[in-house]
Amino acid sequence: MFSFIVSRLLQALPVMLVVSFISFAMFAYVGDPVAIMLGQDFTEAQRQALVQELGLDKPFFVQFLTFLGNAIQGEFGLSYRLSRPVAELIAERAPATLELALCAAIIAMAVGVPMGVYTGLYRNSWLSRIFLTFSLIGVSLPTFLIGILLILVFSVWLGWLPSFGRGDVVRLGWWSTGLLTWSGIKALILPAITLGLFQLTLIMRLVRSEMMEVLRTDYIKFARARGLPNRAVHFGHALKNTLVPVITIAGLQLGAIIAFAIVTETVFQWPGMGLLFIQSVGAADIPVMAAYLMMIAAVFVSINLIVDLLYYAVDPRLRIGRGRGH
Amino acid sequence: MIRRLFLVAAALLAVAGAAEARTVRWAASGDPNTMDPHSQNVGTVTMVLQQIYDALIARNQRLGLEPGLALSWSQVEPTRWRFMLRQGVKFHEGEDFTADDVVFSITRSLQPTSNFGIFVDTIDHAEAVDRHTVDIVTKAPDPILPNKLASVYMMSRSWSERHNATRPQNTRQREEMHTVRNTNGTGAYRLQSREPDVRTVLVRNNDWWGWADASNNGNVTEVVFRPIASDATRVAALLSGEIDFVMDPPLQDLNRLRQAGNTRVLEGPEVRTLFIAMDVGRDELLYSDVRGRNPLRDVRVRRALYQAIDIQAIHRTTMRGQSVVTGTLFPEQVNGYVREEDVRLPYDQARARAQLAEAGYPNGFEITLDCSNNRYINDEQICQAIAAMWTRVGVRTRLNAMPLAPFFAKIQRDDSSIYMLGWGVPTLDALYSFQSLLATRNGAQGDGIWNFGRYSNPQMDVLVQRMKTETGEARQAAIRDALRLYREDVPHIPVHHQMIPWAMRSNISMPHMANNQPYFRWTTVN
Amino acid sequence: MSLLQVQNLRVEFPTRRGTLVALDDVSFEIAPGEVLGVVGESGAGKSMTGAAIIGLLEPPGRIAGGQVRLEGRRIDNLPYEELRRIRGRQIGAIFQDPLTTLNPLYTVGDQLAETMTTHLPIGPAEAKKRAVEWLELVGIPAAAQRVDSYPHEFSGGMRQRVVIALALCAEPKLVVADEPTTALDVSIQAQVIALLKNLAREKGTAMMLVTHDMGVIAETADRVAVMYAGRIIEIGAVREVVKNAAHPYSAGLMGSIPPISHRVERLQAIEGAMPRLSAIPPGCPYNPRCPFVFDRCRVERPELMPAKANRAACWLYAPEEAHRLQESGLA
Amino acid sequence: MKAFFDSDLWWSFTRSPVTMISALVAFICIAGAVLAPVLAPHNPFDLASLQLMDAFKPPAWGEEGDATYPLGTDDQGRDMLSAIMYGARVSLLVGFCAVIFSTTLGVVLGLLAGYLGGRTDAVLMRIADIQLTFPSILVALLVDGVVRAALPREVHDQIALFVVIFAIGISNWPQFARTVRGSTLVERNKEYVQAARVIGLRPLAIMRSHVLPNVMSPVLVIATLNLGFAILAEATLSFLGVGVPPTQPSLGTLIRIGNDFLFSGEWWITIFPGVALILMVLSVNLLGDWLRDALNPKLR
Repeated sequence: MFSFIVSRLLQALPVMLVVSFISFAMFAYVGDPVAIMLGQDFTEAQRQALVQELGLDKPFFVQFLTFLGNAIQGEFGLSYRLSRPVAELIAERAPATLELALCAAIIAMAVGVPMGVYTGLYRNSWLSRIFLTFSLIGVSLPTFLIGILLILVFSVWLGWLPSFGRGDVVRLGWWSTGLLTWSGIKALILPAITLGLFQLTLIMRLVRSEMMEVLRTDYIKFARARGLPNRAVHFGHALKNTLVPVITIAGLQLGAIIAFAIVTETVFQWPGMGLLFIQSVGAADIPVMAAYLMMIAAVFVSINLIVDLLYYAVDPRLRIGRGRGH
Repeated sequence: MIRRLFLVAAALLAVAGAAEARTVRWAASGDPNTMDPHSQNVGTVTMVLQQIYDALIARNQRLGLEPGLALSWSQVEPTRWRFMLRQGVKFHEGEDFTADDVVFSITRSLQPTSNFGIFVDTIDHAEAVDRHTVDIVTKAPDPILPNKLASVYMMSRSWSERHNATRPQNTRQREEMHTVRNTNGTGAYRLQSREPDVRTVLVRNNDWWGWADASNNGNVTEVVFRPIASDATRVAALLSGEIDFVMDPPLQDLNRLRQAGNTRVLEGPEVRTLFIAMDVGRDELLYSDVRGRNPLRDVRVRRALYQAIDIQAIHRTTMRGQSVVTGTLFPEQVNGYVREEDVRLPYDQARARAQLAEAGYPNGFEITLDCSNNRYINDEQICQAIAAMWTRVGVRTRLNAMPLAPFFAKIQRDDSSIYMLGWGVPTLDALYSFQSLLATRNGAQGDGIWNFGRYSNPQMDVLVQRMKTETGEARQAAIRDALRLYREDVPHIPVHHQMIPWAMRSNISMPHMANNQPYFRWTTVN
Repeated sequence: MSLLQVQNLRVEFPTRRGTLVALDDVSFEIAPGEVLGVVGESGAGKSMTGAAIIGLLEPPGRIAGGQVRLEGRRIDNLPYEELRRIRGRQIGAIFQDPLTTLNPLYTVGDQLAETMTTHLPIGPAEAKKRAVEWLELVGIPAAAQRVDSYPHEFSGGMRQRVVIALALCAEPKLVVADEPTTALDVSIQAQVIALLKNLAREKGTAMMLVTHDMGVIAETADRVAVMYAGRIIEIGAVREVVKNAAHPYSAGLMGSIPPISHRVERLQAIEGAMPRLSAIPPGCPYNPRCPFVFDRCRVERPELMPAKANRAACWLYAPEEAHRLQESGLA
Repeated sequence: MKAFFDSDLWWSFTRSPVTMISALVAFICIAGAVLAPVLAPHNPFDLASLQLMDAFKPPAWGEEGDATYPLGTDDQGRDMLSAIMYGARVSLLVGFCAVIFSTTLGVVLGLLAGYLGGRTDAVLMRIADIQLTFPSILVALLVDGVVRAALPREVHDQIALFVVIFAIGISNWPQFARTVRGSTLVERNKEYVQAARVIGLRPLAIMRSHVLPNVMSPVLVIATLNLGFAILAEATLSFLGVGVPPTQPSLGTLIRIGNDFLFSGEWWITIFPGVALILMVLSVNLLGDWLRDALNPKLR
C-alpha cells in the first residue's frame, strides 16, 4: 500500500515538473515581463536594474529552480491587475470553485450513476429512452446556454433563485463557505446544476455502456445461472464491476468540472478561480495564469492519486499482481 | 390592557422600523481596481471613493461647486488661492482633519505615480497658513483651480505615514500598498469590507459633517457594491430583485426595465462625448493600404468620413435614442459650450464619395478602426456601424475592437490610424478637453496628453494658451474661436454625447448625475 | 419418471434476414442420476439446448415451441422469478471458461456462500463453513485459507473446480455442464472430468454434459445425444452409439476414439461443413454431406426412429427403405 | 456503392428513423454552411451591404417582419439566416479541421506506439496520460491564452482561426492514440501481419496496408463523436471571447452577441443561432451514437 502510494507520487512528479516548466515559460517569456512592468518610457539603466531584480540575467535553469522554489512555497508574485499576491488571490477564490465543483460532481454522480444503471439494465423501457434522449440533448447543449436558460427561467421568470454570485458566505478559518447560509445554498443551486448537467449526461452514458458491457460477461451469466436474485446480480455483481472504469472517468471528470467551472463562473459571476482566470486572460495577467495552471495541475494530480487509491480499494487484482489486466 | 400592549408593540415596531438597515445593493460592470484615492483617475474607482473621501470643494446635484472640506476660498493673488477649512472634521479612524492633511494630500497627488496630474498640473505647492487655513500656490494663474480641486480627495497624513503610503500606489510597478484595500476618509460612508471582484461594502458614517445640512437627505445605511460584468446577468439580477441599483443597464433592456413595474429608469446626459480621432501626424498610415501618403491629413478625407456617418441611424438603432447627437467637442453642461457651433456636417454619402475622389481616392482605401469594447455604452456596436458606413462609401474599414486595457495601451503607444474615444469633462470647463485632446503634444504637463492622432495646429495652440491664462469674456471668446476651428478643421469626427440611464428598484430615489457618479448622501430608500 | 423432459423444443433468433431456427424439434429425457452426453460440432445447438433449459437464452433468442419439464413440472414458461429459484437450486450450471465465469471482485468463499444463502435455509456463518467444505470436496488444497482468495489467485484448473463447487453447492438434481473442460489444459482435463463424474455420482446428481469431445462422453456419459444443425439426429446408450452408430453422421463422428490419455484429434474429420443456420437445406440437414443420400433425404425431413439399438433421424432406417440400408453397409 | 447499400451499416441506418432524421439535419446544416456563399440571401461579411436602419427586424412571420430577412436581423442589420449559415460554416470548419488534426495526430502516434512498442510506446503513452489528466477545454484555453499573449494582436487576429483549430485539435489526440494503439497491439500479433513481416515488408508499409484499415472503424466512431465536441468547444471558446475573431463570427460568437438581447424582446438574435448550434451538434452526436452501435455488433 505504502509503496503503491510512493510509486504513484513518483509518477506524478514528472507531470508537475512539466506543468511548472510550462508555467515558468509563460511567466518568463510570454509577453516580456520587463516591458510589461516598465511601461513605455524607460531608460536602459532602469531596464537593466529590473532585469537584475527579477533575476532574468541568471542562467535558464537557475531561473527555473528559483521559480520552482518560489512555487513550492506558494509564492507567485503580484497580480498585474489587482496588485495583490497571487497566492492570496487564489486562496481566496479556491473555496468558491471547489464548493461549486464538488456540488456539481455530487449532482452528476448521484443522478448520473442511477440513471446509467437503470438505462443499462432496462435498455428498452420508455423511461430509458427518455433518459437517453435527455442525455443526448445534454451533451449537445453548450454549458453557457444551459446557464443562460436556467437564469431566464428560475431567476427572471419565476424569481426563485438568485442569478449570480455566491450569496452570504461564512468564514471558517481561511475557508469561506456558502453552504451554511440559506442564501448561499440558494445561490449554489443553479450554477451547480449548470456545471453538473454535462458531466451528469456523460457519466450516465458511461455507466450505461459499462453496465451493458458487464452484463454480457460470463460471470454475470453464471451468477444468473446460480439463481442469484436480480438485485444481487445487478447491484452486487454488475455494478461493482462497472465501478472500476467509472471511478477513473469520474475522477477525470472532476478535473473537467473544475475546468468547465470557468464557463459557469463567467455566466453566474461566481467569484471563483475560473472567473479570476478568465479576467486574468483578458488582462494578460501572467502571474495569475501561471499560478492557476500550477494549482490546477496539483489538483488534477491529487485527483488522479485518489482515483488510483480507489481503484486499489475496489479491484483486488491490483493488490498483488503488477498487471491491471482487464 | 391588551390594547395598550398592542400599541406599545406597534410603537416599538415603528421605532425598530425607523432604525432598520436601509441597504442599497448596487451593481456595475466594472470593479474599482484600487482604493487609493490618488492613483487611478477612473470612473469605476471614483464612484466608490467619492462616497468615502471628501475634497476641499464639493459638487451639488447640478454639479455646481459647494463648500466641502473648505468652507470658503478666494484667489488672494493671481497664483495663490486661500482655503478656509471646516473645523471639527474627523477622519473615519479618528484623526482630526487639519491644514497639514491638505498639504499632504496635494503633495501626494503631485507625485509622479499619481494619475491625477490633470487636476493639479498648475499647482506649484501647498502650504498651511494655520491649523485651518491653506494656501495653494500655482505656477501660473489658474482660473479654474476650484473646479479641479473638486476631484482631489483629502487623506490623513498621520494615517498614511503610519501605513507607509505617503505616495500613491504605483500601478505600473505592481506594488501592494495598504491603500490598495484600505481607506480612511472624512466622507459620508466608511469602507467596511472589500473583496476585489466580489463585493465592496460601505456603511454610513453618522459623524459625517454633511448630515447636518438638510440637502443631504439620504437615509441609506449600507451600500453593497458588486461587480457583474455580464450585461444579461446584471439585468436579470435587477429584475429578480437581487440588486437594487444598476448604474450601466444595457440600452436594449431599458424598455423592459421601464415596463417591469417594480423597476424604473432614470435618464440623463453624461458629460462625455464620443468622437473619432485620426492619425494626422504620420506621413504614412500604419494600418492602411495607402502608401507614401496619409489620406487622413487631407481635410476633405476627414470630411468625407464625417459625412458618410448616418448618425441618426446610430442614435435610433444602436443607441435606442439614448444619445445626444452632436457636432462639437463637449455638451452644454461644460463652460464654454456654444450652441451655434454644435452643428454637424450633414449625412451625405454622395458628397462623401465626391470628396474622397477630389482628394485623390476615387476607389477609397483600406483602414483599421481601433475601438474599445467595454468602455463606453455600445462602443463596439457603434464602431461596427461606422465601419459599415465607411465601407459603403469606399473606405474599406477593418474593425479592431478590444477591451479597455489593451485599447488604451495601443492608442497611448500612438499605434493607431483611427480610433474612437469618449471624453468626459470632470472640471466642466472647455479647457480640459481642448488642452488634453487638441493641443500639440509638447511635453508640457497636460498639453495634448490624450492627443494620440498628433493633431497640431498653431492656431489651436494659441487659443489653448489663452484659455489657460485669460479670464472673463476674453477667455470665453478664445473657447468660441477654438470651437469654430474644431468645426472647420475636423480634427475629430464627433459622434454623440453619451446618455447614461440608471436603473433601480422603484423604492429607491436618487438624483441622476451627469458625471455618472451615484451620491448616496442624496439617496433614499423607502 | 424422468427428471428432465424436453419435448419438441424450438428456439428461434429473429434477425434482419429472417428468423433463424437454432433448435428445431429437440426432444430428449434425462433420468435422475443419469449422465446424458450431448455432442456435435460447434454451432450444432448443444450449448443452446443447455441455455434453453436453464432459461438463459441470449436475447433475441427465444423458445418458440415445445416444452421443458422438470420432474413433470413445466418450467420453460415460468415467470423469471420462479425460474430463478429453480436455477442453482434444482439445476446447476457449469460454463466453459473458468477464467471468465467467476466475478473477479469477490472472493470465491463469498461467491459460494452467496449461492448457498440464496437457495438454502442457512445463515452466513454456516454458509462460510460449507464453502470451505465444498472447496475441500472439489480438491482445493488448504481450503480454509483459499476461501478468502480472489479468483485471479487460482490457476485455470483450480478455478474450474471452484465453478463445479458453485454449481453443486445448492445440491441441484441436475447439472448442465457446457464444455467444462474445453478451456483447460489437456493435462488437467481428465482430473476435472473425473471430479465432476465422481461428485455427480456421489450426490446422485443427473448431468447434461455438453461437449464436442467424444472421449469425455465415452468415459462419463450413460447415454448420448448427437446434434447436428439444431436437431438431435441420434440418441442412445453411450456404448451403442459409440460402438455402433446408426446415423451416417454419428458413424463418421465415432470413426475412431483414442483413449482419453493420449488423444490428438477430438472429432474425426468429415468431408464438408455443417450448414449455417440461415442455409439449412430442406429434408435431412445432413443430406449435402451424406454419402448415402437419396432423393427422399432432400425433400422429407426424417424424425427420430428406431435404428439399431438407438434412435436416429435417418431415412435409411425407415422400414420401407430397408434395401438402401443393406446397400449402404451401415447395417 | 452497391456494396454499401447492401451492407449492415446501411441496413441499420434504414431501420432507425431517428438516425435518418439526424442525418438529414446534419446534411442540411453542412450543405447550408458549405454553400452559404451561394444560398445565403445576404453576405453578412460585406460591410457595405449592411443597413443599420434594418437592424432588429423580427423574423419574417412577425408583425414587423420583412420578407428579405426570413429570420430577422441583428443589431447591425445583419440578416440572421445568412449570419447563421456563415456562422455554421466557421463552426463546422473549425470542428472538422480540429477533428482531422487530432485524428491524424492521434492515429499516427497511436500506430507508432502500438507497432514499435518499447520506449516509443512508453514515452508517447506517458504524454497522452499527462494530457488526458487535463480536461481538453482547459488545454484549448491555455494554448489559446499562450498564443494570444505571445503574439501581437494583429498577427493573432489573422491566425486566430488556426489557433482555435490547433487548440481544440491538440486537446483531443490522446483519445485516438489510445484507441489506435490498443487495436494495433491486437493486429500486430495476428498471423497476417506476422506473415507480412516475415516476407520482409517494411513496418511503414505493413502499418499502412494491414494495420491501419483495421483500426479505422473505432477511429471513425470517435471522430464523429468528437466532431460534436469540437463544435461545442469552439462555441464555448467563442462565447468566452477567446475563440474565432469577431470578423468571422461563428455560431458561438453569434450566441454571445445575442445573449445581450435575451431580456429585451429581440429573442431571435440569440435563439436562432442557439437552435442551429444545438441541432447541428445533436444530429452529429446522434449519428455518432448510431455509428458506434452499428459498427460494434456486440452492443446490438
